[in-house]
Amino acid sequence: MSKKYCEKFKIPKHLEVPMGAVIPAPVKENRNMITGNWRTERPVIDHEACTLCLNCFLFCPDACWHLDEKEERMVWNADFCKGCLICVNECPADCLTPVNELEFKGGVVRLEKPF
Amino acid sequence: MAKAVETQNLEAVKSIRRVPQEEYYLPGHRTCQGCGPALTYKLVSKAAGPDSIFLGPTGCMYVANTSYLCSPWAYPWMHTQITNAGAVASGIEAAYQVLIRKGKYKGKLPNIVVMGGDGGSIDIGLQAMSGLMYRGHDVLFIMYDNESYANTGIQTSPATPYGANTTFTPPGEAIPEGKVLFPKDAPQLVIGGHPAVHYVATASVAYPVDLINKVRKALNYKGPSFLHIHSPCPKGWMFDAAKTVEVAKLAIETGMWVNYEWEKGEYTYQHTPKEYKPVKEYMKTQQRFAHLTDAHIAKMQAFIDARLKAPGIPVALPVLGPREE
Amino acid sequence: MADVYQITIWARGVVQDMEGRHMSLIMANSADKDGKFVQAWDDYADLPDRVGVPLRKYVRISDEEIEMRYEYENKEPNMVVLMDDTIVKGMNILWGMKKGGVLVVNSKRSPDEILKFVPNKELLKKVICVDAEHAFSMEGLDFMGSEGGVEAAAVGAGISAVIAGAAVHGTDNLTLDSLVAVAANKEGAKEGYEKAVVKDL
Amino acid sequence: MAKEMFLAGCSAAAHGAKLSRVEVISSYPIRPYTGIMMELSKLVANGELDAEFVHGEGEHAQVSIAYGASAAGARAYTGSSGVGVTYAMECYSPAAGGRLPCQMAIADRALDPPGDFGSEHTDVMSARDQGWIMGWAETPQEVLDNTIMYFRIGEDPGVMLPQFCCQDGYFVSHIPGKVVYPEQSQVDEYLPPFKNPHPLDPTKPVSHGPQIYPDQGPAIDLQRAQAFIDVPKVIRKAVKEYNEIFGRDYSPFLDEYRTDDADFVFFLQGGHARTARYAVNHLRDKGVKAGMVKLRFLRPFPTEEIAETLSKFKAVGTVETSTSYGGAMKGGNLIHEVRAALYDVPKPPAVTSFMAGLGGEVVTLDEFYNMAKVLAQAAKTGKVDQYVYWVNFDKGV
Repeated sequence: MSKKYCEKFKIPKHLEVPMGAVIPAPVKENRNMITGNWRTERPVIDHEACTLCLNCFLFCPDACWHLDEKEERMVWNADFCKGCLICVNECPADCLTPVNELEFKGGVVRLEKPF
Repeated sequence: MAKAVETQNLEAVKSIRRVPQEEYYLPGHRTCQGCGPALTYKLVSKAAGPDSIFLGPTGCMYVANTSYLCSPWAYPWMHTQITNAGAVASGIEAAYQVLIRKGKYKGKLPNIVVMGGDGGSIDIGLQAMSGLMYRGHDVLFIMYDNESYANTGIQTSPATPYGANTTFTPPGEAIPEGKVLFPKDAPQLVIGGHPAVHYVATASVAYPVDLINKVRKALNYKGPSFLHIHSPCPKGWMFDAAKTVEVAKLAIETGMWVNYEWEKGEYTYQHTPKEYKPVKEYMKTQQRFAHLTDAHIAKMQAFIDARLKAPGIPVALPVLGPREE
Repeated sequence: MADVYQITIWARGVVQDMEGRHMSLIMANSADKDGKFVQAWDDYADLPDRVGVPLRKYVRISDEEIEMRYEYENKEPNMVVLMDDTIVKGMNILWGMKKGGVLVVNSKRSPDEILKFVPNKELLKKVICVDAEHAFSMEGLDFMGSEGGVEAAAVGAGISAVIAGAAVHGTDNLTLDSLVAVAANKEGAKEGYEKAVVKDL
Repeated sequence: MAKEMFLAGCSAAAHGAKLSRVEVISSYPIRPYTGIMMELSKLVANGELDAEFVHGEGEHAQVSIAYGASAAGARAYTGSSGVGVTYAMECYSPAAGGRLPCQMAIADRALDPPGDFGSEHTDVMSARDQGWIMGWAETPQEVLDNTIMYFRIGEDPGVMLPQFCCQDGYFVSHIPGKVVYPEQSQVDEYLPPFKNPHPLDPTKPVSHGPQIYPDQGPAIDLQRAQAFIDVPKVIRKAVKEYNEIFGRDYSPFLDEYRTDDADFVFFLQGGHARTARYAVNHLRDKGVKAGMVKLRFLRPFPTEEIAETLSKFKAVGTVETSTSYGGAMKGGNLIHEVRAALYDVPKPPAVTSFMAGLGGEVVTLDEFYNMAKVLAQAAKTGKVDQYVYWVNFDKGV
């Protein structure tokens, strides 16, 4: 008697899902979810005025501010900063200024789809 | 049966400078600009460190974080139903107890942390959470409180404050204040009936060092502990994304939120202002309260005044319930 | 199958969700008033929306019954509308567009300034910029129309009417008269039409 | 040498779990499965079984605890009956979709209302589409054997699926029978320790259960469908090896009884098969060519085997023991699947169904004789008058 239901399914590469939808954890950043394109304004830092109080580092929900211990300055992550501007609001030294994203040539993300 | 399972000991952080630089809740998630719960997640992850397993019951912190087959967590993480985080965590903890005992897992017991929203903690998830607390599993249950079912489009939850405009409690002619009920007291639900619990605390994203230390203290306790973390939601509470921390701070300054610890029956309070500002100052920062009249705000003030007499300790509602009026 | 004119609207999550949806609704309504067959919907996969996330809303307009339905997205947009100009950097906004498309942008900037950020501008025959004077704010927002709920606010009461008015320059499928008739912000629709900066390529 | 014991189905399941060295057990009381957990709790209390015994706060929690433990890499065991099975419904799909094998021992019970503690398969049958392996045992011996076999099948690296290991409440669960008790060393040889290929382990972090894009939905469904197409091969091997090591003679899917030259057969699953065997014997004594085919797995459903086996007969009567209100045949579920499997057979038998064994009602020998009359008539004419007979209520039965 012939088997009339499909015996071996072929799933196209772009739709492949690991067994049980278990995926490896990211190591440094989740490159599959770039969020830099959420930004309408970016925080621009005045390193002279920065006191390294670390408020921006502490309060950023997207972990986009880090202290470069060697250079002794704060480093900003343009790929993922969503532009919430909590850092600007919480900066006691007033060293952060929001500037419209189109003022900058760089920081282009240009995704095919929003995710 | 004797349990010779080794647990971890996490050091307290003394200042901002000592907050770990390492991130375990990594950039690249679909949470809102200025998301309070995301900030909570980041700080809790820093506190717990890499030797941890996190569980995410359905809610914003599941859907926004794992959208489309990717995830921002550097440690093992598992989705649970919104209903059963406490139970799945119990299963994982029990599994580690037996696997370590049998020598199948070499290492200390991982920190097992549930990151539940208000719905997944004290509404539909309450039964499983209570079951976990009662049975005494070595799990930290965190309720990141954004005061609504935010993922589904801001619907009322038992943590939603009186007077809030949500998509299930819209203000209208017949019900002018929007939400008419006062919220459940989450820490009291845990403290009030779970003898295995020795540590319950509230924390706020406005005070990250305090938050980190409370997480570490909770994890160092053997057995279950509960943290209730105030996590403002720009979308749901309708305030500008840059003001998440500002709003959280104002909540403490007006008495809308109280940071306290309950350790083996003793209460201690943190960040209490010398003088409380009127709740109106807090409420006017958020569009969800924009429709309220002075009479409604007075009702909220009365509720807060009564609660501040003994924060953390249950008090009778100073205002009539909706069925009594 | 008949020609279907596809419009894809890009908006910022939460702060522009309602305006974006209103834009799709008034565009579809006005074309319907002109006797066309129409569809308008939110991209379901973009929801639940988060503050700031790029969101898509869609319109389809045709002279005949539109038989494609339930697809999540417009695969070949003829017109793309950006309710916030910075989206031009974040997305391949002309994704799927065939040659001869139209770009409508809510911006203080000129079409030339916007085009600097469009690497595949050869697909475009026209760029329209209009300054709808929009400030991102939580004030006056209403979530009730999201997730298939009922629109509580008057449809097209805000900047959507202004941008839609400007978009009339880009296609015969929209007429100013009908747009003014269906949008709550009637003056806005006229204003948008008048102050639009149009550049033919 | 293997010893013999006199065990009810509940204790047999518990000892099957003990022999399988389960590591996390989650319990919640409901009759009639409760005895399984009573026995297991004693084994844990006595130190005979090294496992974590977790008292769930309900069936929903029980299944959650079990699949959570499985995600961490432990062999997990739980169980339930009746409305408990349906209360946990939400948790079946995450366990199966997450490919987290764990075992749920079921002693069937009718659903409410009214409050009825008798056996009926509807409780777990209503979860048959959740992606769990599912089958019934006829005797305490088969309960014990199935418990061990199911772990082996579900934990196969190509399968990785949870299992419902079912027995009829009271009939099997509460009536003791002789059980040949396997040696622990033999079970250890047959059933290696559980290895989750992607455990929740901080030394190699993974994320379980992320959101997917709608396009990827069918791919996940296909994966599970594929797993169920692959399971039969694993079952055949697991049953064959079990028979060899423990000296049993289970067929993988269909247990046939006196079917040689049979005109018609009773087709059923679970405990009533015992009575059916006696009925067949007595019918044969009277010259009636009756037989019985017992189904051992409802999921995966053995379509080819059914087509091949049942097409040998002139008539088949499914004895339902479950309900499918408003279904295609307006009676039970088994007939749907049997008729679907027989659709392409050149000369299919006449198939009808008997609504018997509902709400804990006993299916008596007399009832089997009445069913036999209907089937004998169908075998003679080659067609059935009705698709469903409500036994004791319908004409002729």
